[in-house]
Amino acid sequence: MSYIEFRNVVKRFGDATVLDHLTFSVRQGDLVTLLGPSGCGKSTLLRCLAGLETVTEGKIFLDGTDITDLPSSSRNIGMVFQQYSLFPNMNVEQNIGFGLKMEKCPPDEIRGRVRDAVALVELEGKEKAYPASLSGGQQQRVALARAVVMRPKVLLLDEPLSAIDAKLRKSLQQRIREIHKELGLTTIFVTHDQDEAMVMSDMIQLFHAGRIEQAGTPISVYTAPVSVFAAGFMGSYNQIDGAVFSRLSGMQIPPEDMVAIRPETISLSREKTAQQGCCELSGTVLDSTPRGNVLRYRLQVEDTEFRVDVLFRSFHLFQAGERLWLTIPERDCLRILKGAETA
Amino acid sequence: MSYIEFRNVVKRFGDATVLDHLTFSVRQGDLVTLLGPSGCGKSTLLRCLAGLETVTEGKIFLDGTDITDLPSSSRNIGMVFQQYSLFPNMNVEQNIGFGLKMEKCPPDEIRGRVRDAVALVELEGKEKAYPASLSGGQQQRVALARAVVMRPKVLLLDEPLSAIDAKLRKSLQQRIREIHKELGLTTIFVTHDQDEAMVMSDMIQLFHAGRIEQAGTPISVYTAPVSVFAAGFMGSYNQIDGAVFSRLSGMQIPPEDMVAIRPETISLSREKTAQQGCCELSGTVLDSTPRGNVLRYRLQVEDTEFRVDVLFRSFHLFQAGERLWLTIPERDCLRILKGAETA
Amino acid sequence: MNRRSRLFAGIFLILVSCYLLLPFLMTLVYSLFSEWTDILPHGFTLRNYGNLFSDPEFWSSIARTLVLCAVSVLLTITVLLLAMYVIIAVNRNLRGFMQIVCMIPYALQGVILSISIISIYSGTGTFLSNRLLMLFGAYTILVLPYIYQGICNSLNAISSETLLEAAQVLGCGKFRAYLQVIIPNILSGVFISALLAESIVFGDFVLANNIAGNNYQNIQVFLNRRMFKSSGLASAIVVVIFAVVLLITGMVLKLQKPQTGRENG
Amino acid sequence: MNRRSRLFAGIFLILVSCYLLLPFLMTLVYSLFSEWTDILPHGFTLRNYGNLFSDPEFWSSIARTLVLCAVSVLLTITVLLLAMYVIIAVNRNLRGFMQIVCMIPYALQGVILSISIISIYSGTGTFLSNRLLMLFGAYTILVLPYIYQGICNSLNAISSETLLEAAQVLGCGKFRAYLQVIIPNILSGVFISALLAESIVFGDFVLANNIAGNNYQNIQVFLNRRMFKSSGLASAIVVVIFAVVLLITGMVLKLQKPQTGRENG
Repeated sequence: MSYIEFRNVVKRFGDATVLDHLTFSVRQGDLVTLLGPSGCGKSTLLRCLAGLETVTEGKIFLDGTDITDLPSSSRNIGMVFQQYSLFPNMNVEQNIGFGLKMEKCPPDEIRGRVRDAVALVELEGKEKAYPASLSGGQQQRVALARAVVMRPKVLLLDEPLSAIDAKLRKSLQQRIREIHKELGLTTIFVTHDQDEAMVMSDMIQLFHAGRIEQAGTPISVYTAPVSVFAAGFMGSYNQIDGAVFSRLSGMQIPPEDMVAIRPETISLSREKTAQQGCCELSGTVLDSTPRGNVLRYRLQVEDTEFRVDVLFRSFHLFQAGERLWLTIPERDCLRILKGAETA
Repeated sequence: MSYIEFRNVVKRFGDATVLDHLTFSVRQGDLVTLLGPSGCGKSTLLRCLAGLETVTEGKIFLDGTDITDLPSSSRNIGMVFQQYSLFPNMNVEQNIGFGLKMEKCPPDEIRGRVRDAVALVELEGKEKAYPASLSGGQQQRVALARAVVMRPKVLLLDEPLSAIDAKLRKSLQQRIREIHKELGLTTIFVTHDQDEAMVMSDMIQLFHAGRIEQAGTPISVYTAPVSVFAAGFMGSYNQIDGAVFSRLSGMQIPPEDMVAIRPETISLSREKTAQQGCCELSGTVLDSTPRGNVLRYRLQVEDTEFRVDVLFRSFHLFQAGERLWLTIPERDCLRILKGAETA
Repeated sequence: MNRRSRLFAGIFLILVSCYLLLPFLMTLVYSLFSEWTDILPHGFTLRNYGNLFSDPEFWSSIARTLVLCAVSVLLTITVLLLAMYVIIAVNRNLRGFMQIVCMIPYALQGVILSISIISIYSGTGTFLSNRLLMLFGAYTILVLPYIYQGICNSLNAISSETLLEAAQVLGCGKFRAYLQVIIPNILSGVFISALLAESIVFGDFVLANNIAGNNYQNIQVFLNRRMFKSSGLASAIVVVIFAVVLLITGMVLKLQKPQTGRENG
Repeated sequence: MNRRSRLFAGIFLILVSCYLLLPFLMTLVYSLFSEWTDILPHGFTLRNYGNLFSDPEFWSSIARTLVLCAVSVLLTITVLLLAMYVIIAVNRNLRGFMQIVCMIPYALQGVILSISIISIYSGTGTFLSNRLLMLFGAYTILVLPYIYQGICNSLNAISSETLLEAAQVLGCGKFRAYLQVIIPNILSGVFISALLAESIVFGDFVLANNIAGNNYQNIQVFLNRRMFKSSGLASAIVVVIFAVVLLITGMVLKLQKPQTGRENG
């Protein structure tokens, strides 16, 4: 049974339709990512769920209750904003305890739960510090603690890491994931960064222009995109016209299809391997660039350029100009309808 | 012969020493990246070279001339700033032509060179647009054109891409690299993002606390870090105490050393492979996370946790709890002095 | 509940605006009717406006006020733009000092300023003892903090220091860069603060009366003299002044709008 | 060249500050010396200050001014904080309307405001025709735009709308969140604008003279009456007022400093 449910939700700002008859649901305990380019409506959806925007049409259910018209303060939802939004006049402890005080918790219980929350985000020793004296990453951890200390029915994270440095971002992604597992909180995470979505999520909802383009586990969305948009957004797929690929590989692809091949599914070798279920193409190395722990080669195969990713190991180093064989498993040559971008 | 040379440069702001007796040089035509965490002095170095800050001690040479005391406007240097810094009251054409007008170029020549620069950054059709109507990426391309149109002796890029979205950033990295190759301009690029430095550079100068920690090609800095700081900053090296690693692997490592192993050099398999020159450890899969086109496994080997990266291919998928063999080539077990962080 | 609080909001704001606008509306009524003894006024007339517009003294006092506005505001803008160049391009540490200097006129208002100025310069017998010159000088001081604030805000909004650096790297000298790059970009902001300053000068009575008095009668001095003769005529003058200043203020608001939009975008 | 332009900068700023400070310095000298016929003044005396401080009317006029300041500024702050709640929490579209309303007092300065108020309320014979009440009302209008600007800037500086949303999600009602989260965070900013407004009220002569006159003599009215009797005494009053207002302004500047620092950090 679904824990959170959007039924046919429409949101318009003036003439602009930001959410277009959206229906989707979230299971209890999942960490779901809303992924999409900026302006696709993913943050608006989150704000509708939090009660910070009213929906134009449709219904929102949480744990079996219709919350469409409930005020924000009665929804029992935790939220972390992009800009931290800590209360500047309160120290870490007071910020985290604010919601409990609103609930009229007894002071002893507040003290205990705040202590646990501080420990959860590893900020022991900073209890008396004010937000202005904390780094961005620390502030965001306080905001996280302030949200989870309320034991909300659902935790909403609205691009919480986009203002934070690359190195620190990775460790906070890890921490959020661990906290999610530890507390079992149903969590909705909004981001425009596909790598982040891959690392964090149980389920990805890929947004495009106010609608959901594709939904599924990170691996299924990544390995089986349903449209040209999804293939372009989720990875750096080689997208090749069906007719061209038929000519290069000898496989039979209808010309109205595109073929999408992930760069890391292609193997490179100096000799032909003649593997079962694979097609082999001959190409010339144009150049290589190190990307993290992967080397990306660009190869010219007749009139078409291929990108191939291999692990950064010494026996994988090829020179520009070398003639190599590209081995592509046939099951990794995905077929996508050309017109699918407008879906 | 070196084209740009810093000799014993010191820069102090009040009591704080930001550049600490720095000596280094750049060859003509190279794209050199100054890489380091924020506050390490890399931007200050760039600003000293541009003449926007005066150095406290030392000399700076460009193309054989001492430019230490030259004003900014006479150094013949192109610069792109993090915040675009286009002139808001001028359109794209006027922005790009501004420097040429200052040089009193004839109008015909200005028109031609501006047209070429617009084409170089692929902004045809936007010549009459004003900065406020352009996206961040487009503004930064205008800033780039405005700098290269002057045919400067050296092009300085001060974190030009850090305010730009992840997707767009990658394509601009590519474009800057191509323009550098096309024009052969000596270029100095400042960034705090190690992946960006790997993609862009001919040479990396790794900064740490006002000094250069390590210099070399991206591949040499990445594969052979000289210190714990460099290993931590350049990749997600597994860093293991020498004594512990000796016990696990049977190799003889002095206990005052650390062993650093890149996660992508380790191979995983269900059967023991008994490869030459490798050590093999047995471990249990804890979990896996997709990171871009790589799957990162965490494995428990006795009391030590290892991170292992493998390409995202279907035959590489292992389950949590599986018992696997880790094969590590001995030449990829780097030894680093423990005390080296303070170097 | 949302609807109730919106209703409350509307009523509250209407009350506040009534409180602010009532004096003016009543003055308007006074100026247009000859009698108001009952609950409703009667005897609609434009006589007061006829008298006013046919009075040559009215027109000359308006002209004098406009000259005062223009000269003092332009002078202040020129001096401050030069001073800000010094601060941005030569020595940023002077900004604090400049801010203190430009706040002083807040403390030097009305009576104090006029007394001080008269007591120093009137006895000197030099060209400085010219009352008109004194008045221009006094207004220059009066508008200083408003224009300073406007210029400062505009400079911050365009991150002027980076622009100046960008221009320098492109081979442009500092002062030239200030003239050709910075000033064109802050002109609209400076214009807005100038308009605000004009409305301050337009509304001044104390300085004009104490320093120049009959020698150079501005519109407020003219008003003050007329108000004892005919309350209807005085009301008409108030309506005219109010309309002019409201026009200026309206222009300020209209000009500010796109600026705010750009910040958001 | 750098050294020369720094020298030029220094000289330029010194000239500007002389221009601004000279009137005050001369007044100080006037108040401290009995004669100034030669180039240098002579006959140092504190008699003017002695006379001033022993005059009970001086002290009561100071007290009246302080009461006027406090009441009008507090009233305005209260009304505006309520109005801003309506704008932030209930209907953001009203902000433009509010801004226009709060700019109106720029157009309603001095003579106009006093004439309008007197002409409406003085004849009504109700409690509104009380001159003192009118004066408080007039000052409330006078300080409105300054305090509005201060509150607005403070609200923007803390991104109040997000804070309000954060508090709501944590189970806090809107109005309660405004009182407990927003207001404590803007208090220092509001305090600064209040001080500025105080210095405006302190410097006013026209309203106090036209509306209340002898009934409720504030410090500026007191000064204006004394200046015709003894120029030395008048100078002493100017120095005292100036010192008080400078003190207020100094406090404003001191309070503003840490705020700026936080923005950069």
